[in-house]
Parts: sequence; structure tokens; C-alpha cells
Amino acid sequence: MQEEPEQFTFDFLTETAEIVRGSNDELKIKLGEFAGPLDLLLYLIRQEQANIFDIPIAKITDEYLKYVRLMKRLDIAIAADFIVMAAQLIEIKSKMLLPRDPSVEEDEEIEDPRQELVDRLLEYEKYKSAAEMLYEKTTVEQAVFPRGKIESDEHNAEISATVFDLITIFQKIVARQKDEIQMEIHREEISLADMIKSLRKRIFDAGELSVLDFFEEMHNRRELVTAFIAVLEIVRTESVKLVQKSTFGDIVLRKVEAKA
Amino acid sequence: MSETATEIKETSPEKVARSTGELVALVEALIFVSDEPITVRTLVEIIDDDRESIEAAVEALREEYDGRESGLQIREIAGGWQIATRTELHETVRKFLKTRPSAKLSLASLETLAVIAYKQPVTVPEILEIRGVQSASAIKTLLEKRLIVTKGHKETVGRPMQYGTSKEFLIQFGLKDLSELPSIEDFEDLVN
Amino acid sequence: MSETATEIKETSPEKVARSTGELVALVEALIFVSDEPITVRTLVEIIDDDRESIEAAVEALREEYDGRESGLQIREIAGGWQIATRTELHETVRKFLKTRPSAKLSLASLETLAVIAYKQPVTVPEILEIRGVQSASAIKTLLEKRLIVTKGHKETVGRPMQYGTSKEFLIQFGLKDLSELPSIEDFEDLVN
Repeated sequence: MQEEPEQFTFDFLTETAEIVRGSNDELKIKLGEFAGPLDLLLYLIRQEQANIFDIPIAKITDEYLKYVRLMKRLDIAIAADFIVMAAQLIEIKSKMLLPRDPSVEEDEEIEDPRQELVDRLLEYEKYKSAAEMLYEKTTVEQAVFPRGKIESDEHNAEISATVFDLITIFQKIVARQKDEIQMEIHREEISLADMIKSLRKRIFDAGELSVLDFFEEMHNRRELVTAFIAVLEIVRTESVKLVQKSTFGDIVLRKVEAKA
Repeated sequence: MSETATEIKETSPEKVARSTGELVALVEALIFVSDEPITVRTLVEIIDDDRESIEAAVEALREEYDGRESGLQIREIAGGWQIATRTELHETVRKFLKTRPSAKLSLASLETLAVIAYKQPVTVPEILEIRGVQSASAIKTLLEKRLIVTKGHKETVGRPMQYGTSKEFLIQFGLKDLSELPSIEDFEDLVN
Repeated sequence: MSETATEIKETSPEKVARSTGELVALVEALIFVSDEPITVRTLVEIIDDDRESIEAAVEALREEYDGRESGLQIREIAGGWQIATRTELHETVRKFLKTRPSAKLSLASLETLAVIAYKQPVTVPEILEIRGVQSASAIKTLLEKRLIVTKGHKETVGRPMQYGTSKEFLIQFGLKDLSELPSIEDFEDLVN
């Protein structure tokens, strides 16, 4: 990289890109669509209608850098991986420009500086196609529906949420509370027994209660911990179950209807 | 199947000979009540008949569903059998359930999932190698959606966690098993 | 409404005439996906056809189910229609439902199991310390399900019993050995 020729260093901010078509937003969406630097490269190669085994590296590198610069201008967070690829392209480009070593025999195999990149692109493209295949499969699958709930599902439905889910939600709230600068209000410490009592009343009055809402009512971490334990305890001891409507969705405490 | 059934094979004395019709009815009822795809093995265990007869009953049931102008289908998925609505009816069904097609996975997540599906068990650095871009947030999404699971540590420097696809993956992508995925080499031909 | 249906009432122009077969299929799919018995009124609304045709389709469907030697039945209950298994098959269905995995653990059990898995060998007071609540019934459940085993007494005051995970635990969670359990650090990179 050190012998990198002067003309291949770019100022990302000053160079203008000519590829701007339509509104910025449109382009933003388009640029955001690239799943990574290899994806972008494949797109550029196809746009140039270039042969992947004989990539016009100077042209493609220029185009690539234009895109990256544009992404920067449009405030699109550029993954470090895009920059790494830019550096690699520049390196390949400079290697291609180096005069041939005269000591090397004419017929001797000289490794093409592009070879490694070509291999990676070909490998990547397979998985890109596989991703498209998966997309089609899941689209078809979304047109098929399983049966609705039947009575016997209920007997089995203990809890659909895992500890991981609950802990995730709990952690989220603790983190949020930590950020909030709160007036230190001295209030009577609420005991676990009282917390369970009020929680029970609310669930049984309303039929169900959002765990998230309940946690958010707490004024400090100590109360939050008490509230958390109260939830666990009430699920364990009372005819209350935890229901989660979707993975990582809100968890609801629900009164279990007595079966006749 | 009926050949073996008529044989001596009287190991369990309570076992009563069942007609094919009865077996088909039992198989249908069990596939229906099961809240996830039910395996032939479980069917054999519960109905307590020989595997061949059960398999024939499943097949007969499937043909029956295909034969009548039905709103439902019997299908093999994630290693088991399931009853589900027919694809053609999705518009009306969706209208009733008021669901929209669930949030599509991002391109990054789909690519990551493709790499995991084909390379499993695979580590984060290996995925990076193929995709050329960090995949942490995609992996997190896939874990949250339970499409992938951890598959233990790889015995290499740093003992990175390995990932593989889950049963949920098979269900959501309508696959019987992983072997139903086209080979990755098939995509190579497609590309060039 | 059936009287008015034959009137002009061509308000929705896209409404296509559906064959009886199509209607039956739609009715079947909707009854199937509904969580609760579905009323004819709802069927009419969703399928957007006249009540008479829908009623005829429901009747045709019921007859079809009765006619074939099926494991399922269409029945009217609480003012709506539902699909259910046939009464005669209840013995087998019940047998299946009973064996069905209560692999789904309660939250208390899962938490306790997680603590035991990561802290083993661990005593009841230590679990209490971590979880903040009594875990006696959870431990009982886990022992019954053979997910945990006793690991001898801890040489401390009161010599409390220690617990650890079992071989069954490894099997059920698809782990070769305990070293395959993911650690908190494994997910650290993903979260940030």
C-alpha cells in the first residue's frame, strides 16, 4: 500500500459523483439496498456489462469510489467493510499498472492481481442467489396458513416466552431507566408482598396486564427488581400465565380462566 | 402393509387389526390436533401399528386431500406432517386473519441465512469471509426470529460460536429437511 | 339478505361469481384457520358472497366430511362452525395429547434450569440467591423431567444437596457436552 501512486488517493468529500439520478431519497434507498461491498461490486460489474473474469479494474474502482463517496455525502452510515474493499481495489489497480518484471519469463504464469477478488465474487454470488431462492420460498410459504387454536392447545400452552426474551426486556428497561435523569424522590420502599398484592389485583381486575407497562411504572431500579420478582412469583403461584404475542414482542400477564 | 398385518406379529395382544379407513381417520385426527408437524414415528407410536401401514395411511390421506376440491392440504414439513390451507386461498384467508405478509427479512439477513444454511455449522468470521461484510446484526435478527440456533463452539483460536439453522427455519421456508435445499453448486451454473 | 342478493345489488364490481366448489374450499379454509367457531355472518362478510350460497357451501362441506371416512368433523357450536376430531377417535387423540411434550417448561422452571446449567454444581440456597425466589417446585419439575440430577452434598453448613444438568438435558437441548453451552460473551458482539 505504501507505493500507492498519488493519483489514486481520493478525497471522499470533494469529488463529485455523476451517478445522481432522481431524488436523493430514491438514491439513498437504492444505495442502502446493497448488502455489502461485494454486492455493490457485482452490481457495478453488471452495469458495465463487464466480464467477471476480466474485470476492467480501473473503471470499476472509480465507479466504486464514486458510490462510496456518494453514500458519505448522503449521510449513509458506511460500514468499515466498504472502505476496506475500496483500499483493496486501489491496491489491485496500482498493481495492474506496475510494469512487468522483465526478469520474469514470457510464458511463466503470472498471477493476476484480480484473481483473489474474482474468486471471492464468484463464491459470494452463489450465496446471493441462494438468498434469492430463500426469499422466494418464504414468500410462497407465507400464503399457507396453519390451523387456528383448538381447545387442546390450551392444556399444553404453559409459556411460549423463553427466559432469554424476558431477560432481554428486563435489561432494556433497566438500561432505559439508567439513562433517565430522575429526581430522587424519597418514597416508602414497597415490599415484595405489597407489590404482588397490587399486581394480582390489577391482573384480576383487568384480565391482563402488559409486563412492559407494569415495569415502566416503577420509579427506580430497586422497585423494578421488586416488580420483576413479583411477576415471576405471581406466574409461579397464581393462575396467571405469561403470553407473548410475537417473538420479542410485549409479554402480557393473563388471568387463566377456570375450566369447568 | 396389509401383508405384514396379517402375519403372525401378535406381539402386543391388545393390538387390534385396523382397517385402512380407520388408520387414515386416526392419522388425520392426530395430524390435526398436533400443534406442530407430527412425525411418522410419533404416529406409529401413538396408533401402535406398523410403520408401513401408517405410511400408507398418510399417503392415502394426502391423495384424498389432493383429489377433492379442498381448501386444505396435507404436507410434509420439517420432518413431519401438517394440515394447512391451500396457497391459492391466501387472499381470503389473510383478509379474515387481518394479517399482512410478515415483515420480510432484509437482504443482509437473507444472505447471512443462506450462508448459515449451506455452511452450517459456521462461525461469524467464516460468514464475514463469504459476505465481505460484518453480519452481527443480521445474526442477532435471525436468532431473535429463531431461524438459527447455536451449534457449540468451534475448536479453533478464540473458540468462536457456531451457528446452524433451526426447525423453525424449515417450517418458515416450507422445507421437509435440509436436503431439500438445492445444492450450492447449482447456483454456480446459474451465475455464469 | 338472500332476498336482496338476487336484486340488483351489484355494488362491488370486482365480485366474481364463484363455483360451489370454490366456495366450499374457502369456507373450509376459513373454518380451519379460525381460533373460534366462525359464524355464517363472518363467512359471508369475508368471502363476500350471498348468504344462501355460503350456507349451502357449509352444508355441502359438512356432508362431505360425514360422507368420507374422515378423522374430522364439521360441527356447529356456539353459533359458529368449527372443525374438530371425531368423537370415536378420542381415545387415541387423548393418548397423543398426554404424551405430548410438556417439553415446554414454565418460566420458573426455565430460569432455574438456566441457573443450574451455568452455575453447576449448585445448591438450592445458591439458586435462591441468584433468582431471588424459592425454586423448590421448579427443581421438583426438573428432576421429574430428568433434566437435572443430584450431584452430592456440598461440604458446608447444613450439607445442602447440589444439582447439575443431566444427560437428558444435553439431548433435549441438542448439546454434545456442556462446553457447547453458549456463554454470555458469545453474544456480546451481536448485541452492540
